[in-house]
Amino acid sequence: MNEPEVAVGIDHETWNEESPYRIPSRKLGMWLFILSDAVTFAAILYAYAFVRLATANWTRPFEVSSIVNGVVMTTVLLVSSVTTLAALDAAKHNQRSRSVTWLGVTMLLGMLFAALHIREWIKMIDKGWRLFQNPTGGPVLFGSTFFCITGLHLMHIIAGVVAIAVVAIKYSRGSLDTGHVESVGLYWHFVDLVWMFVFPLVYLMNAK
Amino acid sequence: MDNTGTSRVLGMKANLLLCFVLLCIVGIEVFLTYRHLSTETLLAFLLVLAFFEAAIAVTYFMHLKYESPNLAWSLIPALIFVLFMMGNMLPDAMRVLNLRVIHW
Amino acid sequence: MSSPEPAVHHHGPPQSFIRKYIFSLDHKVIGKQYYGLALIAVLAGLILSWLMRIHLGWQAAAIPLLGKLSPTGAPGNVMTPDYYLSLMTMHATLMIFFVLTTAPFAAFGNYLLPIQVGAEDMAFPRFNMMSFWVTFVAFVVLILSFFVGDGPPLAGWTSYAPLSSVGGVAGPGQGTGQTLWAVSIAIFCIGQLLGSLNFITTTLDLRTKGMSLARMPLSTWGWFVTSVIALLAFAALLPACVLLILDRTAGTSFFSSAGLVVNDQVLPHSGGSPLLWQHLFWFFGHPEVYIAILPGFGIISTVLPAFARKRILSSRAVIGCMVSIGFLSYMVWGHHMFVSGMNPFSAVLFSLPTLIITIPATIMVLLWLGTLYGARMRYTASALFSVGFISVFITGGLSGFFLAQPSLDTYLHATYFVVAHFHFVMALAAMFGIFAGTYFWFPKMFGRMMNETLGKWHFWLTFIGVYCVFMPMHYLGLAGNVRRYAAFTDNYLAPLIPLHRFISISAFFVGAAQLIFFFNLFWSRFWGAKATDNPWEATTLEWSTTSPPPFDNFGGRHLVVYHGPEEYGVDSDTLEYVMQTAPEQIKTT
Amino acid sequence: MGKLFGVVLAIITVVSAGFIVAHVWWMPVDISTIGPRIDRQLDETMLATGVLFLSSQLILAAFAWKFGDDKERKIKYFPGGGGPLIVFAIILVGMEILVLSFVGSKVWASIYMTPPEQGSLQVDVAAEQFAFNFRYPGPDGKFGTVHPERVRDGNGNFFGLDPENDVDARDDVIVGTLTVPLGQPVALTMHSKDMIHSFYVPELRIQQDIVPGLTIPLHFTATKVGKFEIVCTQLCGLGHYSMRSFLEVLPQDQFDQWLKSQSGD
Ligand code: HEA
Ligand code: HEA
Ligand code: CUA
Ligand SMILES: [Cu+2]
Repeated sequence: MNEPEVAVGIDHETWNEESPYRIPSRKLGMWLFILSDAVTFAAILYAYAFVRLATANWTRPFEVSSIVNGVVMTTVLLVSSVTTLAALDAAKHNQRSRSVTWLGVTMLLGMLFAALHIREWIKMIDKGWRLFQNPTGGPVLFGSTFFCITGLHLMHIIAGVVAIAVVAIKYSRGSLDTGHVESVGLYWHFVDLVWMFVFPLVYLMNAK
Repeated sequence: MDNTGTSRVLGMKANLLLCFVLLCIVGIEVFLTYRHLSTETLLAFLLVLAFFEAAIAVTYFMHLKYESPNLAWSLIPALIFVLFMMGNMLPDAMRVLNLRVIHW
Repeated sequence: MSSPEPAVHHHGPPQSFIRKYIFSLDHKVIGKQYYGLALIAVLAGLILSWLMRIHLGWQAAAIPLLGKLSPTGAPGNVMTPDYYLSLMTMHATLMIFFVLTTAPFAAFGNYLLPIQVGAEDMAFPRFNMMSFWVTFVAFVVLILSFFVGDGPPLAGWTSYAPLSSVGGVAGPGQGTGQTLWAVSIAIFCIGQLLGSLNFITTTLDLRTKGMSLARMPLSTWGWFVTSVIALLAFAALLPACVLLILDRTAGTSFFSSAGLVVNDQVLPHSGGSPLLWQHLFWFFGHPEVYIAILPGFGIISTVLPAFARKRILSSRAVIGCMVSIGFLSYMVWGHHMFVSGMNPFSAVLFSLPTLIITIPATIMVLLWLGTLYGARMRYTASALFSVGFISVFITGGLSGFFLAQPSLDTYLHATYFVVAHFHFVMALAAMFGIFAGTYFWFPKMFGRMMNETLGKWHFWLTFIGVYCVFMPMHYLGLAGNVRRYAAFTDNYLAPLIPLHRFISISAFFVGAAQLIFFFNLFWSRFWGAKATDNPWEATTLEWSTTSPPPFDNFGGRHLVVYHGPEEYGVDSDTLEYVMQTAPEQIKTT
Repeated sequence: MGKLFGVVLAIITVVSAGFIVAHVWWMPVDISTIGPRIDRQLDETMLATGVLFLSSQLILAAFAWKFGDDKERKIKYFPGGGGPLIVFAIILVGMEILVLSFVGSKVWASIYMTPPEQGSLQVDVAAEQFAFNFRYPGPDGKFGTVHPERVRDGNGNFFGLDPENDVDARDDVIVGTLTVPLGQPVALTMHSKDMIHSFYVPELRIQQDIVPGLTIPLHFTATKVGKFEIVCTQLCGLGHYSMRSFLEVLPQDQFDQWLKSQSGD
């Protein structure tokens, strides 16, 4: 047997095979997470499609005010996507504080979204909507699917705000780099992207 | 650490423009919603528009366009395949509707 | 384009006991932890299967101590029918989730995948640690469900709604126990998602110089394909479990329809459909069975050439088969639902891809056989389990061919024919894969050889025994013996009881044979002969380092790979085999 | 070792197949019009897979016997490499799949994808934890309406009928055994009260889950007189194993008499 040839003391690029995607592992990990999370959302949206198709008299309760609220929420989220991009842009130009500011704005917008969302929820709960209850007398599954889908999304928003906060703090201290800003941005765009399906499918399809 | 080739990604102006485009699409969606279309037509329109929005977001906001094409070729077909396969449960939903009895 | 960041080296060798052995970030420790978890789970599952077999052979038998374990489940030490179902549910859940997902995939994959691609660790060591501990929590929750007051869950590993979704009114075991079951599986999904994400990234990003995708060992390919399947499959099971938990605890009715009447009481559910659960579950469930077997394919395709001393016949085709099986596994889940009330037209649509899966499976079997042809097979215990694998996989796969046809499934569904089928492919083929892998890699993992004589005894008793246990189940199924029955005494199945007794006796025998394995494992761990670095004269990277490997796997060296993974029998006289890392060029065909 | 493996595997293979060939344990007689077609499909599949089973296991055994660790022998590669094997597998298995699923789908369609014949005997089935109940429409040919809240197992109102207010319900015949006339098509509409149950009569060669919330149709024609067991094959709780009923096939005249006697009281 021959002694294996050994490469010592050279950096990663020289001793590793090139990744087929040529992106940092963390980013690939984030993409894979997004892929699997997309399947999770898909499964729950398909469950919604299933029960809705299987129900003859589906409820369509949303007033214009809810839709307007939804449009505002969508706008907030879309703008927050752009602010993440701004943060990344600043980070790439090594403007740490500017980047952190933009991340802060993103967080604020995220929290605004969550607040608007929770306000909407509270209004509905006041009207008698529950996971298991339909005050209009229609199929109870409306409430179940609505709260589950939007709740899952809301959880992603909250998790995203926390994640951005962590990244922003650590990034401002210099213990994280641009790559982290980019990864958390990817996640945030994904949450935004999911909303682009949730809004039409859950709100618009149920507008009065 | 920057590997997305700063020069190639869209500048902030373009991003804002895209954001505006996306908002317009949302506007179209809302507009369609109140056009009294049949549920199926509305659904079809909304889905197409939503996929269009998603495509924009993935390509430009998430910079998939600027990554190695391998990445897009691995992720997108996989996701579409899974979404497509999941659709196989829907014929059953129709059957459930048809065979459903009010009482047990 | 700049370089990927070095994702390893996040951590140096830990010093404290806790960081070293418990919350370790080292993939090798995590791999062993998974292995240990699987061992505990398999022992529990095995004992449960014994109890089940006692009850199936001798309904009135008193089982000592069982009454102590569960006074309600076995009053006077005699098992009640519902307790039987609970044991069955636990047996299957433990075996499928906590043995067959953890051992071949998470345990071996964790230990070996990074070494086989020449990496120092996983891409995300922290996620890796979390993956194990999350899985461990899931295990604890599942075990808890076994001891709750209103009885362990009994809805089977498939937990069909509405039995699983309406709560305690459905009968014993459907209270807290069933909730814990769903919680456990949901947690399990998270653990495996973290794991598979890690596996994919490691395989793609951390390969050492020269380790092109085509030069990856087939076992690495097996784990890689498995992790892709797992990433998508568990992502679908997770929301299904969450919805089930909501149905049970928050009063939703995704899986329960209107007008259910239990004990003359109308339940408050309305609107959902039990078929939705079945679809969501099997959308995960079918890929899951390939999650169980694909690592086995990979292990066998790596072990077999090492003992046959020749290259596998067309390793490209083997990779192609694994990938296409992974792909097809998402198109066939409806074959579990042929007679479930599903749209009968869908049955035909699901049947065809199911049948098509047999093509890559057949190709793979033929390639293994072709590899054996003209080999100089060294029949160690590991090699015996590899050829045993081929045999049981053929038998199990062929019964799948019956079930895949809706017109036959209408007779065979929910009979012991199905039980025979999945035990052959899962309990036997996938287990034989684990055994082959254990005998093969134990020297690497623990630095000591396993006892070959005991290993061979283990093989012979197991191999003959399992055919005695599971082959007759085909006959039972053909005779119309329904599965998930706690007793057969007072119906048309009574004449089949002698056959059941034969199966039970064989099962005790097989189970006892496993004790040899457990003994061998623990004895060799401490007192086995010291292993050399490369006892099997194998070629993949793990054999280029010490047994067991140092903390960073290669002692600070970065290997460079020049050859494919299976350069055996290159030239019988001078160069019997070539390590992947051997520098000089040889002719490759 | 390899030789031993070859011998053991050969014995296992032959013995396993022997029990199948000898039909030591086999399907019960078939008593339905579609039974023979299903049996033929099974026989054909059994033949095809049997050949594959025997050949692949015996080849494995032979290779294990022959190609042990013999230092004298040179390693040989499979003649022609993997390519021909792959093509062989695709063609062989592909043909088999095409043939079997073509024939099989037709059988399947004739059971599950065709409506019951005109003039079939209508029987309503209600499955519940752990019993089957059957309902014949009675002389008026109409089933009474079901009211889940009226279900009382104690006084035999398994279907939640309301005979006081519902004329159709008054003459419904409710029994615990499914009695059908010989050679007459029977159309079942099946309901479940609580869990998923399943209707399985091995002799009829059909099995169908009964899903709560749905009306599941199933039809068959019995061709032999006798009494056969109906068993539940879907896990439905602790009494799953004991959930069963009987299918009684009577000649037409006896059946008519039986039905009359039932609706009499
Ligand atoms: C590791 C696990 C595993 C594997 C690999 C498989 C492999 C296959 N399975 Fe199995 N299956 C299960 C685990 C597995 N299954 C489980 C757990 C269940 C039951 C779950 C439950 O209900 O609890 C189940 C149930 C199940 C059903 C539903 C039965 C029912 O409930 O009514 C069906 C139906 O189509 C099926 C089909 C198949 C097929 C066609 C394959 C194919 O992939 C097999 C391919 C292999 C071969 C064909 C053999 C090798 C080839 C040759 C020797 C050469 C030539 C052969 C031919 C030409 C046919 N399986
Ligand atoms: C991996 C899966 C697995 C395994 C190994 C087993 C092993 C066994 N099973 Fe299991 N069984 C299932 C999965 C499995 N089973 C499933 C999914 C069901 C369906 C449940 C349901 O309907 O919901 C089931 C149901 C089931 C039934 C039918 C119950 C019924 O329908 O009423 C029976 C009946 O005899 C049975 C018996 C046995 C026996 C005797 C063994 C064993 O005794 C056989 C001998 C064991 C081995 C040969 C392996 C031992 C391995 C090791 C000792 C070491 C491994 C090393 C590591 C893990 C590191 N099982
Ligand atoms: Cu009813 Cu099992
Ligand atoms: Cu399957």
